[in-house]
Amino acid sequence: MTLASLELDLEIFSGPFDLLLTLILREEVDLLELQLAEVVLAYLDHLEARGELDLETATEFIVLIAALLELKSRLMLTGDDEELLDIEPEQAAEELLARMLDARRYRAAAAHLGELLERERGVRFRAVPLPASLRQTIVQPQDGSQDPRVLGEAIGRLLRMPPEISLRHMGVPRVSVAERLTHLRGLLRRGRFSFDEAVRGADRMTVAVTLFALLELYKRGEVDWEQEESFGEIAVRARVQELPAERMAG
Amino acid sequence: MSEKTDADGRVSETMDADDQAGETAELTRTIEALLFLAPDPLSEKELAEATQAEDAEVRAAIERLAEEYAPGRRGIALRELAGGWTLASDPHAEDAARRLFSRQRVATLTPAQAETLAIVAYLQPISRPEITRIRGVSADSATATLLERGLIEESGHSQFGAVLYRTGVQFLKLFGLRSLDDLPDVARWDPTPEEQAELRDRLLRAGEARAGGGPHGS
Amino acid sequence: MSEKTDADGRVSETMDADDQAGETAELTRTIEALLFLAPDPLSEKELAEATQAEDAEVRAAIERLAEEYAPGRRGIALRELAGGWTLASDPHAEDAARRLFSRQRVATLTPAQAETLAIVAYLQPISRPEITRIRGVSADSATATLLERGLIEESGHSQFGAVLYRTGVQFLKLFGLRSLDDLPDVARWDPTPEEQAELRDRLLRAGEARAGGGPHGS
Repeated sequence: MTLASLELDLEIFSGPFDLLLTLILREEVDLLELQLAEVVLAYLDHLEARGELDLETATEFIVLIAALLELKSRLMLTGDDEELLDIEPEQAAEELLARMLDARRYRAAAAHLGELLERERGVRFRAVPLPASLRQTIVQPQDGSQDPRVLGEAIGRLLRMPPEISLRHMGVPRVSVAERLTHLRGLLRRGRFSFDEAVRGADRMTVAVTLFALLELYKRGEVDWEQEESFGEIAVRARVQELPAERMAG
Repeated sequence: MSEKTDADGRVSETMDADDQAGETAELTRTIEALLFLAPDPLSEKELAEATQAEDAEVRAAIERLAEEYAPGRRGIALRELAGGWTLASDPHAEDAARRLFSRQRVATLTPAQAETLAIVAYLQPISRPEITRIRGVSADSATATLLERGLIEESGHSQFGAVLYRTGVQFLKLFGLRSLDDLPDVARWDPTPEEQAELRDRLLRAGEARAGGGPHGS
Repeated sequence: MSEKTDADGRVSETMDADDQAGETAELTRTIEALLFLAPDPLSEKELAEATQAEDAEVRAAIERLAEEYAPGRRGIALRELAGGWTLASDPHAEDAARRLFSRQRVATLTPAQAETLAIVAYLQPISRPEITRIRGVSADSATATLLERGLIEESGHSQFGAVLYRTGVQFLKLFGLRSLDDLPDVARWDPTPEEQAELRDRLLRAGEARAGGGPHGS
């Protein structure tokens, strides 16, 4: 099966995954209203039901869901937050705090408006047109009194694009699990290597997919790894097939 | 109404009279509010139904209201008209009302109207849904006003059945143009003149990007 | 004002006082009529222009009107709203009004609409994408409903071309506000500095855990 035909039954959408993507890109489904966790759960259910993992599909899914998550978070952030993903935890915490306070402030203000409206309940205003004798007479302006430049200016204003959200770094998966498997097996021929070596200079996506490939090798019984301390180096070595598997915590 | 057993009975009588007066006052206020709000005269029957009072009570309340609104006392008059009762402004305020409301006003274009008119002028014929997509917000009331003033007019239907608009006879006159060819070149105000796509496509794209903040052309 | 020459002058003084009282009564009636006719609140300046009276005279007349319309006396109330004066029905007539007009005065706001309205009220002028960012979810349908109900209105464009929104007279009228200054400072709903510090700490710890928990222990 391909990822495209993954059937989804979500709160705001029901149908195949590729249709959902199309609708999101055509803005007919609002990404902000879509619970991405629901999509991930649907995919996990699907994996469960099939009992096997198609690596190509898995890679595609990870990339797409990551892209949707990033797009969604960008939609919710201000336009000049391009660098947000790379900011320090302190900055991120400040930023998040500011946003939480904002949201909380206006939720409270909304409750206050509700109270005001309740206080005014039953107050009606008169909405009766003026007697004919008093109605305002509107006079057409003189011929040629309007400047055509007003029209050109309006079009110029309407042509202006909002600041663009760059998606260049997303989209087509540049790295696949299969490719990373080959890479790891190549390194394994040396007997052992460290994970840091395997992902040196790689971007986040490649690191994630490489980890995924490593897990797959572990599942197939081809590798073992050890890590002396938390956040320390992960040493990967080929598993000696004859011996019983040694379980190592990651 | 409360019945109080009393030695001579006078107290309870007084109470009743007070209660009655209080109720009439209450009903009078309610009827005053209804007459204030209603655009047309209200019959005594309508008032009785709305207030769930007896016809006689309604009549008593209206009599009381008529005293409060006795001619010359207030700026609002109570009138019996078309089988019902209505409130109207007193004619003595006519001059002030005319100064306030009837000033002749030269119709100028609001920003929303100017924008809608510009879209029709440059892209005609164009449907209202397209205008809305370009503006990012509804153009219904602007379109209605422009139609009414003869600045735009209907021009057939699109293949999807939407009414199309083009500029109308008043348009060229108002802007002092001999023909549509005299419209100024948009390039002067174009923020990205290097773009090659058609004006319509570019406007639609920009409008959609502005409206939703959704994903757009990377 | 008529000047009467008199032996001791007292008569003409009395006449003047009477004249003055008569004039205030007259002006009060005129202003009452104008408030009755006007669809929206009228400022004291507008009233002074329409009646060709001095500001102080207008204020005196409004004070007199306020006495006549003292709460509980009538079915109509005099209200200071949206930078001016207006007449409104007394809420006690609401049940009868609902029976008569069978239409609710104003439907209540959904939480999304109330939140969107609060953001516009405090941050105006503000664009829809900005509202969406603050709420964290789309505000499109809430904005459309608020526009349709006249609670918010368009107010030009942002530098990126997005339509900006602000609240209008209708908002102040329906929420019983004299001006936007009647809204309390938003900071009043902020958590205490201690609570904020606590929140910041928790966020920071969560952020560090996430950054430190990467696949290769970076």
